Amino acid sequence: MLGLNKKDTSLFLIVVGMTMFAPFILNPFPETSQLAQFNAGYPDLMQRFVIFGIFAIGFNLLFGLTGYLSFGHAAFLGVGSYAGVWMMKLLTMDVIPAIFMSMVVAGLFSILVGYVSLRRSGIYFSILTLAFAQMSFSLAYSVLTPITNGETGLQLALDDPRILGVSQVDGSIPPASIFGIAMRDSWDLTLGGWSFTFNAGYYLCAVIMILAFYVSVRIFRSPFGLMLKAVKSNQQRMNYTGLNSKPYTFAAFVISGMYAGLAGGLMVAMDPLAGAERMQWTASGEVVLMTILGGAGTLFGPVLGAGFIKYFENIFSKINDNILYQWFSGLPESVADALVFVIHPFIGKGWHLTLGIVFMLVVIFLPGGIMEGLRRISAFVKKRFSSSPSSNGAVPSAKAAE
Amino acid sequence: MEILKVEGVNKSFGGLKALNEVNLSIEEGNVHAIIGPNGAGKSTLLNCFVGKLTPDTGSVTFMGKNLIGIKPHEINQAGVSRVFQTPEIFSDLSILDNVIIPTLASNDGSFSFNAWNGVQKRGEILDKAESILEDIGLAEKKDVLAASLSRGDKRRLELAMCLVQDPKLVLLDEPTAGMSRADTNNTIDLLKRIGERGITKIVIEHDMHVVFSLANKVSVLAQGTVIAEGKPEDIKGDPRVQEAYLGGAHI
Amino acid sequence: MSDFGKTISRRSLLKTGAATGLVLATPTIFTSQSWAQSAFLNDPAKSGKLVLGFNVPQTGPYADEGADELRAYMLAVEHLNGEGDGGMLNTFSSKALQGTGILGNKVQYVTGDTQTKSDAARASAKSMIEKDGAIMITGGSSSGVAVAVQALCQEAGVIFMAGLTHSNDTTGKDKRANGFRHFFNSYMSGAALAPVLKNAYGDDRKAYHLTADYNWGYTTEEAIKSATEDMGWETVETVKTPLAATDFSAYITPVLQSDADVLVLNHYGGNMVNSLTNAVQFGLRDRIVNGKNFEIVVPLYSRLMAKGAGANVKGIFGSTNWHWSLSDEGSKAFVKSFGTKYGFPPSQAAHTTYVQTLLYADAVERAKSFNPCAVVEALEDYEFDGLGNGKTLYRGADHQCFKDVLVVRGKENPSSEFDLLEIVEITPVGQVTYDPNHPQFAGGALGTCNPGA
Amino acid sequence: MVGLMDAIFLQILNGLDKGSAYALIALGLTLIFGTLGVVNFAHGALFMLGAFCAVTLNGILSLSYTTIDPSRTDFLGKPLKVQTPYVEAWFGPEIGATIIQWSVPLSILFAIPIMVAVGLIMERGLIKHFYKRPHADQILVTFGLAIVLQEIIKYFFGANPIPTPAPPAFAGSFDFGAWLGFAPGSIIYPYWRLVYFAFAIGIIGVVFAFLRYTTFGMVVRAGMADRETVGFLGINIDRRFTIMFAIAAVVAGLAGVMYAPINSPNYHMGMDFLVLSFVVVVVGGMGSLAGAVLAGFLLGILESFASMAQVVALLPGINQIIIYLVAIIVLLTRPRGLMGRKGVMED
Repeated sequence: MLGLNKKDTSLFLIVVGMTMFAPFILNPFPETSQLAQFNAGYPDLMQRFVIFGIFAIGFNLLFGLTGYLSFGHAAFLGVGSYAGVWMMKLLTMDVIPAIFMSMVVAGLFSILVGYVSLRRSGIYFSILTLAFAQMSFSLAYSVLTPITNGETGLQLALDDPRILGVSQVDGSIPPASIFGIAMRDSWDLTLGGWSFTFNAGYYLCAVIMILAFYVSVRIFRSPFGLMLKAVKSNQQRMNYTGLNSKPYTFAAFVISGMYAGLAGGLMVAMDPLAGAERMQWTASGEVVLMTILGGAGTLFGPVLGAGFIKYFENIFSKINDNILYQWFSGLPESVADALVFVIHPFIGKGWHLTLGIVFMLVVIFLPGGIMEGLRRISAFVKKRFSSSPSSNGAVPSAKAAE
Repeated sequence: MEILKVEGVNKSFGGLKALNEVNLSIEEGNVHAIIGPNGAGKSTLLNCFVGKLTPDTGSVTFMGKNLIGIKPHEINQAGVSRVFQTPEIFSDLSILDNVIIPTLASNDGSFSFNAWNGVQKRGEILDKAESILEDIGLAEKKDVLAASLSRGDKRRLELAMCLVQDPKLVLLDEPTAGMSRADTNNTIDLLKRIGERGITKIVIEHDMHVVFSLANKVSVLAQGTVIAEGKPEDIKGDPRVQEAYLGGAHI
Repeated sequence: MSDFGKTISRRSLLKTGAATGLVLATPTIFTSQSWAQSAFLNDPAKSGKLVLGFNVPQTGPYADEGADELRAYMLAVEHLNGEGDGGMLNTFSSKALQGTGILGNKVQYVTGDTQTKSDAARASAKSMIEKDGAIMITGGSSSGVAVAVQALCQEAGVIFMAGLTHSNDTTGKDKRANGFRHFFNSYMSGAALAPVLKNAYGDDRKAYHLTADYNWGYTTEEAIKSATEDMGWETVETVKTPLAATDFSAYITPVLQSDADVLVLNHYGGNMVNSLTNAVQFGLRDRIVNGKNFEIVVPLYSRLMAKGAGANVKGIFGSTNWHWSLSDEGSKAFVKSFGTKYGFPPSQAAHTTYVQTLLYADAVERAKSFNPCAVVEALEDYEFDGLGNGKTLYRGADHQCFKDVLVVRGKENPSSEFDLLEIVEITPVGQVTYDPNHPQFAGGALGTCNPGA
Repeated sequence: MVGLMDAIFLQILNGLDKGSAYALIALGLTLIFGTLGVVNFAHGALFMLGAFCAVTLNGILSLSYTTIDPSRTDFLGKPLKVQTPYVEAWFGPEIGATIIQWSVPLSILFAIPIMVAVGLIMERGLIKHFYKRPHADQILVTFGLAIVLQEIIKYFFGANPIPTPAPPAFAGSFDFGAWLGFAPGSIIYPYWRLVYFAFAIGIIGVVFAFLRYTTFGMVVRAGMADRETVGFLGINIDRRFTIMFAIAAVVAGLAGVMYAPINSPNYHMGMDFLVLSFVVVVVGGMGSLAGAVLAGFLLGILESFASMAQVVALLPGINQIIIYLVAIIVLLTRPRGLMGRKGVMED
């Protein structure tokens, strides 16, 4: 279907299903239950899941396929964001020009950075990309303040021109929208104790992520994608096989930069503010972590990794002692106190600690990331429940890695 | 007809002269062996053919085309393929992918942005790749990771990767190094079969058994200079060669 | 409520236009959030719960300040719900709050981590609004974050009660109708400090500014520069220092070579600690230039940060919003309940966030509605007393509080680890008041309040 | 009023000082990378742990007992609790106070065993399992470790900087101006910073001498060049590498101890230095010890020059980006950094 083989088609359908039904999947607990704290089905976080999913998919096209570890990809996301906000300030609150411009500007910037950085490989490449991103961040934070609004971040104002739209409606900035549907419009569905929110902005992001995912599958399976894998596998052999690895990596770099720009454009379409911190090295590091955590080089792993980290950041950081006491309200006070005492360092302000521990555990025990974990589980289940003994376990299959 | 011409090639590393006024002429269709003791400059010479090294002076021309200063991938596109001393393959890709890549390279050129349609849509490429795997007897393992092959199989795979490109000239750097006698014989057979395709080959070898089973011309390299050249049986008896191998070389 | 009827119906119409098509096509169990009968977002009467969002830095360099803010918030919630000793409720000039929650609703809260990053702060605030149904967001420990979250609350339609934010922009060019600031600002620091500096150091001084290279630094430099120049000082040089700088030696040594006799450190947080420590290390305070003792000034002091600089703060002037050693009844009551609960005195960040929470609750009580537009009206041009800074006005024109400002100096002989600053002067409010159109606050507009529905 | 030469002289001093910290951290990073082939993102955390060794010893020495002084009151109006450090009670107030004031130099002795232990536990417990893993995995796991370490420190010490002053004997500044015959006071430099520079030079010298003149060091250097060959000789190179890891940890830790008085330690100081140190290592050339030291001082000095008002006036923002700009220029003109070897970390 759609030019994909059977296995990819089913993966694609799973992804479509997951994104379309995300409001249900992410809100498994009734509103009133204590576990509702773990629900993630609210618009902002759902949008973040798919936007960072796009960012990670794009990063994976570079890192997962070619093995070139860019430590400065957040710069493209940041530059894309600025371009998007400027479009909304100058042109219109319709998000299409903003998103389009984000991709274009990020693409152009990645042509510049890629052209220079790809002259080196290995850690030298990583440091070059890091250097570009840190320079972008530092300058955006300080001397470029007229363009970027520095520390605060570039935001909309009531007196923006918006030549194809309106500057303000009744003293308010008009909402970002697409064909008149505001990104922040939501519809609620209440079923018993459950409440599900369907947000216009989320569905726009979700559709774009599905497209982005589809494009990435096509690239993975194309001759171009095969060449990128060859870059990672053995660049020397590649050159002696009559292939010029430079334009391949360069093209992958620019495509992946445009994915980052797309993610940046969507971020400002959902929430029209572009802060300089999204270009800092920690932000670049975050997408590296997402990709590796999910499973670099796999089709869907990076999306899972992105979801995992964003879930931690947004859900764990909001758990406080008060909530813990509510959970343990059924227990004797001394037991509850003891439990809260033990858990306290890992929640709320301790979410970084928990995240650090999880990173270490995943890397130590699951070298292939979350996808490896899933594969092991499914292998275990198959082994456990299949009637015929496994026959092909010993032969490492190339397809297994995807 | 002369396919590769080497004239007055010199190459030094620091103070060490690795190649000294090397002249060589390879006839089309020949299997030309370059032999010589360790450190004679055989691999250095080969590296000068494929663009890995640039000679200090001298010229290398392939079918009338200058090869000096040309990038490795361009040399390959011109029709020169190389098999390395330790197999250079795409270890973490499947065997089939390992052959598809060179097939695509000779079909689509050194760069082509086919990022949309899957490899599966390219029937002619797949057929060609699979048929070469048939030839070398790796067809059943085509979905296996290349890294899991035995050393001998890896070398055969690498050879297949070169042959599938229908090169005009193949450079073989010690194709049987480190192989058992049986594997060596298999490889010789394979190379002989390929010989039937009429591809010109340059073989660097230590193993005289291999040289004499395959080559129809031999050049002897010692201390960076060609000291003898001729038919295998002539070379066998040449005193200079004996001297280079047994006495003169700095062992 | 009727005052806002017009705006609301107008909004509803706009929304309806966009949403009708979809709503008609969906089953009746769907209710549109944007045009339900509820006239404003997250109405506690609808959801049955009253949630406030406390959005403070819990990770990153300002985590300790964030932690102190959180303590103050929890204390405020206790007092609003009638627990504890009532704190400033007893001294507050408005008696609308009775310790029975707000409008009879028990106050609940959620907490989040701003990470001192605009993006993270907005994400956290959004989750409070979207997921937890927060009706008001408050907190923050930097101006960038405050401005970003304020803009978000304006767009979303909830009230934002800013925490520690000192940049002029928060109630200047980036002001918003839904946002309110109790904390003082750069201009006020300058206006309060200048006369004290003139008394202490004379009116013939040459000042050298080191300024953190971001928005807050710029406004503070401008404010201090213009205030000191007005009284006769000369500004020799202003140098921007990178936010990421940890070692300021390269910026301090040129001071040695200028003929400046005063160094103004427009730095906050870790930057302030390091630049001040470095300046003292380089012996600036032992120098005599132009026949005068070399002096250092830190426009914005914070006790938590002063602690990081240790003995280096001794004798150095600065300004602060509030200090626990104030002896008015409100401050005493707050220090007592905070100190009793936590064992140490509150910081100025804790004070401003506590007061903001009370002010919000009080405004709701007086307006008898949670509707943000009603709250805005209740807060605008509201005058109150008893919350620690004397008589205070929440000016309607820019949503900035006008109150006394403290000029403090690092104490020579502290009696405890909290006793680092001494109050030199309580600058009366009249001296720090400015026109809403003052050039340092020019540009931007409040716009109209947004009830989010 | 004073000449440009003085300004340049001062900035060179500043640069050397800043460069000392870069060089020490980069030296340890390179040792670990060169010997173990591991990219250690937790190295900044080791520097931070060193600084907190100084903080901790200061805290231990300041452990106090409480007496109540009814004549004074605390902030709640209750009788003031007066804290008196035990050391002051035991040794008398003056000697006791002096001991506390000298806590930073004393911390050197305190930090060495701790950093050795941390290094050994880290290498044996975690890093050794990552020798054969891709660099990306090493980065991820050490990054996770760095986060965990700094969060633990934050949990116990808070997020605010903690003042850790140098002994009063080192307060004040040395007057280079008077010494060199210029106007007194024109060029002054704090004693402690001079001590830091001398200390860094000393440590670097010791490490180099150790590698050059001991058998142990020679084996390690040989191992850095070609691990397999050394392994063939029947030498247990792994154990030596473990020891090298501990040494690198000690170098980073001592750099942190001595840095504490210069800037009050806080829990994220390691991360602040980490990225810069990586840039330093790469500019120096991966795997080259001398390169790391050279690049550390070079970048320190360039950074100081770039902060001069005259330079910033010419190129706004240059002080923010100088290190990265230099890194780009160096890497484009010298593909393997200033002194890098071929083939290291290029795949």
